[in-house]
Amino acid sequence: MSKIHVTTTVNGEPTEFLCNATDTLLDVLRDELRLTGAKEGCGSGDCGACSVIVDDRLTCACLMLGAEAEGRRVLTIEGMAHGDQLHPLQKKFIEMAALQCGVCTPGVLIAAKALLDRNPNPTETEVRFGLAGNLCRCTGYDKIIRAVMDVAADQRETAR
Amino acid sequence: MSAQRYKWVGTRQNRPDGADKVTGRARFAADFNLPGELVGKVLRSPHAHANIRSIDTTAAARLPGVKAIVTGADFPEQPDQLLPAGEMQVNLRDVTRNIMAKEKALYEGHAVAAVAATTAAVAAEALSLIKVDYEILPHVIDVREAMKDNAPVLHAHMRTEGVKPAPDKPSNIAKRLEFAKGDADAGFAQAEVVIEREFTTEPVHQGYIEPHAALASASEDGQVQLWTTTQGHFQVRGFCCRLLDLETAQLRVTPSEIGGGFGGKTVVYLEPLAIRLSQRAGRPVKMVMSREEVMRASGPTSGGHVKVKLGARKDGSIVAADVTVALQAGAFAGSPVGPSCMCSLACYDIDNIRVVGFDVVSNRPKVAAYRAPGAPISAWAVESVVDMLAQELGIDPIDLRLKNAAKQGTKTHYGASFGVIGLVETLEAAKNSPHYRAPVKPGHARGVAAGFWFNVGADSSAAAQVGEDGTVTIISGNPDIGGSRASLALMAAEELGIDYNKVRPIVADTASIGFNFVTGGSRVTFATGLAVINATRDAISQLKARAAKIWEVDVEGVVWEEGEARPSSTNVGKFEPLSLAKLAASASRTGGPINGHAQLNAQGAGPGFGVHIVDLKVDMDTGIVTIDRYTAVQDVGTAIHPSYVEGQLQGGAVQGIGWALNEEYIYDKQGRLQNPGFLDYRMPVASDLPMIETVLVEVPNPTHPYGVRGVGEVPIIPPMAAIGSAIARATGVRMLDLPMSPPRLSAAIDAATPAMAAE
Amino acid sequence: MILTYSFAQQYTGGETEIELPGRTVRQLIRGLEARYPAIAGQLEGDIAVVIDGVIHQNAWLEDVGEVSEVAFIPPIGGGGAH
Amino acid sequence: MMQAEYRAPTSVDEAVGLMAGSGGKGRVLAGGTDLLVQMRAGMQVPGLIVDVKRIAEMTSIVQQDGDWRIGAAVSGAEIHDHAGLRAAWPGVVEAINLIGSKQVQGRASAGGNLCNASPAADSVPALVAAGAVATVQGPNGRRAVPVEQIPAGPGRTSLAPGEIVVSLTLPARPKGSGDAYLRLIPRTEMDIAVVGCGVNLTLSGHNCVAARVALGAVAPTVLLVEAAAKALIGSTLDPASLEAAAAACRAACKPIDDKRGTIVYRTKIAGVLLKRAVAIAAQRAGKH
Repeated sequence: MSKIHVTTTVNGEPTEFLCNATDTLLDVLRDELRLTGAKEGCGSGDCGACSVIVDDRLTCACLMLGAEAEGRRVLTIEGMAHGDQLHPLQKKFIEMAALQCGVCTPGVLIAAKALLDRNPNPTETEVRFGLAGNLCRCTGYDKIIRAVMDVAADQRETAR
Repeated sequence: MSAQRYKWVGTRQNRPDGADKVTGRARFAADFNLPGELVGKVLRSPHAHANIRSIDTTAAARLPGVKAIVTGADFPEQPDQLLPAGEMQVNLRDVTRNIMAKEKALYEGHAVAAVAATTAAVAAEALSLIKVDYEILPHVIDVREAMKDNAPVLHAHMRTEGVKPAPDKPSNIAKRLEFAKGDADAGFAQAEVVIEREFTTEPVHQGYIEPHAALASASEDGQVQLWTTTQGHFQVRGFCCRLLDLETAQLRVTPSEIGGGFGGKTVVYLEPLAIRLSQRAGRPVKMVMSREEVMRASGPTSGGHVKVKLGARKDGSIVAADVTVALQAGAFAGSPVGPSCMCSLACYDIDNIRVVGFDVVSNRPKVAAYRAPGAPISAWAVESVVDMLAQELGIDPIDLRLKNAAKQGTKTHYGASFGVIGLVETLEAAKNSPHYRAPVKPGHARGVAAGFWFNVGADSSAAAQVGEDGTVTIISGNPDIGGSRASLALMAAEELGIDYNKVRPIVADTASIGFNFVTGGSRVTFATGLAVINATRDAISQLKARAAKIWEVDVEGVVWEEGEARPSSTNVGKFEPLSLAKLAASASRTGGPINGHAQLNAQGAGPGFGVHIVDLKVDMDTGIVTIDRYTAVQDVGTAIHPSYVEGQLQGGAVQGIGWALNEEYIYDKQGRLQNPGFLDYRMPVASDLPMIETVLVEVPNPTHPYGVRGVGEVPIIPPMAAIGSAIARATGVRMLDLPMSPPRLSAAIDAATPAMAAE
Repeated sequence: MILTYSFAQQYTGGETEIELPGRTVRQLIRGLEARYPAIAGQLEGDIAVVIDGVIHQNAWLEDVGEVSEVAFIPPIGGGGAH
Repeated sequence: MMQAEYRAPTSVDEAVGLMAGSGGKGRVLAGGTDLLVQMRAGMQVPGLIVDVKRIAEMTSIVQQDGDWRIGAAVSGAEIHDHAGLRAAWPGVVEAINLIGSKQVQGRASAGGNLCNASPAADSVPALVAAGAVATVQGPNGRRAVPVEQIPAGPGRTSLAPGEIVVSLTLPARPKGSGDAYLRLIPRTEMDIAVVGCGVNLTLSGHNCVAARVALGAVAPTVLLVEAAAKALIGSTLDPASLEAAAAACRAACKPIDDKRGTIVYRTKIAGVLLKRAVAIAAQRAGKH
């Protein structure tokens, strides 16, 4: 069986790749496109370490086939900063020590961005449920939740 | 928080690896690739206990794309000899069998063969073509079942150590330990209240999000390179060299960024297999475990059975204690039963103590270290009974602990006496915390528990290399999991008197720095920190010598202050201070490069104590527990980077909350794990939790220049008993078995209140 | 010099607290071995030493004070906190 | 080793043709949140993957004559964002939105949840209680099937070879109606239901005049519990009627002991959830 040719957009860049029908988007990102920021923690959608945003919807790259990316827009952690400017969430995570080992961090940041893009004024409960699909074993989530709430508050302040 | 004593130590600086980790640039083990690499996969036993009669790999070997196959026969037999591994001692004879079964498969998931092939699909197909002839044997999973006389025996050669006369029959009990102080029986005779209960815990997994992964490249000349995710690349080197007959100088191990370990990455699984496959295939081999493999084949911590009997006077003084701890070691001997026994009663000054421990094998994956190995299991039981005493005697649970608290000079049941410790200060801080002073909300209940861990020191090496512009690279050899690079850089900046951002800490491979013991036991900030301080001081003494040369004065006439060499007094002469940058720039003319080194076996890691407070409510209809408020109080010695210290307390507490409420290994009748994934191995998610408040108590460790105590282990110890005690106070039901999951708690509530069950 | 209960049961006839002269841990161990030959070799591997409340690992040559409490306990490590 | 083929048809007819021609090796890919996990575990080895997310009818939400037709492949996140549907059928929308995390919601669909035929599927009890009807198309044309008739057992459906579920229709209902879905999970998220309970009822004044009750995870398929509905209909949802309905739920349970719960626990919880779900549905129906 010949491979499938897929034309898509990854982090704003027109991108083409070849994949097998059963290759997941995560396989393609990591092995074909060498974008290893999305991590495979479980391969079953239970940890969120491979979170990406596809056409403005948060998803796990392990729960989507590479072939399904045809004509879509994919955002990975590698596309979150603008040039040499970190996204406010990225900056805040460093400042507030919202990571320890850092392996869940790319997924958490993508999920947090997806959350704030839709809900700029979340309650703590909304942040907690918004990030419930992202397992973190190091931090107990406390500093992650605080960092996301803090960025939301900063952005509201700037918007005023 | 202590007043500002230092310029950098105690401040919250950005971590040096922060930008890489928030952008996806940081490379974890599975992110490494080499040209021409093959994919390695492991065939695992579907049986909990079986003799391996034969393994036929001929069909698999014929499959196009298969480049190498190894089985137990490819790894040399090893002596019955102990080596330290993170926390526990491991037996080489067992280690070689754990990485790859020889005569027997001892648990479901036990590796029996491994393949290297051109693609993952070919490797998977090759595994399906390997024929293993198993003779299925009766198996045993539960620790108490495994201790019975008629239990299936895992190891025919195993005789229980520590009993007299030495047994002549094989047993699953590898070892019996006993600790005693005073006379327990006499102590109970003085007691006015005696409470005795039996508790159990299930094995729980460390739950690191990054699965084990390794990339090996063996050359034809015998040299090997290995990239892996580990808490100790020097241990990996040591293990692999022993298991594969390599010389240490031939094997260079580079640690990747590590995606969590918690003790579980102090041993080897894939690494020796990847090297052997690479040697056989002549190409690099990359191996990555699936989550299912992580759950089935890598070490959880022990499940246990703990019997506790405490006797007290009516005034609350505990006069006698009797504790028996039986821990599952998994398929090979070596559970953390020693530390479990020693920690069980370490928070208390009790005159009459007996503690007995058993190390028991069963058909489960071999346990690995997990945060304060063994301590949470015995503490769950002891702290629960202490709370029952408090209830029985009508004494506040913190006051009861204060009355019996271990202090400097208290002699423990394992023989040692405590030096400077901060348990009393920690209990008092808990009592004065905003949380404990706040009233318990209606419908909620509060629980409290304490915990103790020794903390360790051990071998560390470090170097401080001064660059031509006066910036400094700090080289250490401990994988940084929780921000230790930041702590090391803070201490180096403090010593050097230069800006934190002028110090760059890196973690070097095994060929680039001297030996370092594992990142574990909460030792890095303490022991490797000491090595970094000494390496930095070595560099400073060289800097002072260069200044002395330049000034043509005795070196005693030079002091190092605020990042520059200064004359120690006006008697020395009037010289412009020489900054680090200036001295660095002229280094070549004054004697060559300036590099500091230090290596040591750090002794005197200060013991740590913690007290946790939890408020929760119980849905009486469903048994669901909701944590409403949580506070972790701990003596941390000195918090070098307070944010990461808080992070240790918060993360440890939440792992304990998971252990308390939902995490467990569930086996079917065939001894097969039923929940080998994050869906049904239920670790806490963000929405399960409140903020985790922290109170950092600082009773400096007198054996460290900045007073550091290890902080990472203690916080996983108190949560189970704190939550169990709050549940007892909320429902009137004292839970004895972990986890206190909704079905179990509901059943216990219904059993205690038959009227509700009938409803 | 202090031995754990089970150790003492096996090698010293139950004696857990023993007074011995010596200025390093190794000298103490030699003294103990002279008194209890069965203990030879048992205190060198799988064990930690607590000198006046401070835990030492592999502390064979560690100095011991004039009046010190030296306890031999099972080895301790740690799980790793991260 | 056979590599699977991937196709993304743009019409239902084309999709049905592909499925019918796949010799039983075809699998429909809607959200994929079950299929991909099963493929990874080796439980599914499809020869042909038919991605239905490029078919307009299967990816749209339409209101027609008071009925709501939800394309079988519409993701939970899109359903969540549909204010009209959320107002009309809050219980159904909540149930669909309980399937997995936010990440899973970005993909998972009600059609996939139904056809995966898990007894614990969150959306199914709510759909059954709602009286939802599935539009099924196969080589022999279209037919309408009540949702409760689609699952045939764990992992099995009553669909004929080549048939696919195109959409789910929620029928118009009178004023004074409300629905609710509750499930019990050990954590607050990311778990499979230990028990799920969907309730849909209509009130006239204080009286319950119509009711449907469905339970998940207590039998090989989602159960429509008519006895429980009967106990509610004609009552004022007074404690005795609620207890009778809860008892009917408990009596209907035929659960198993497994890693997620015990027989005793599931049976008990079925009654607890019934009462709680009725309270929410009644409030939504306008009960004060």
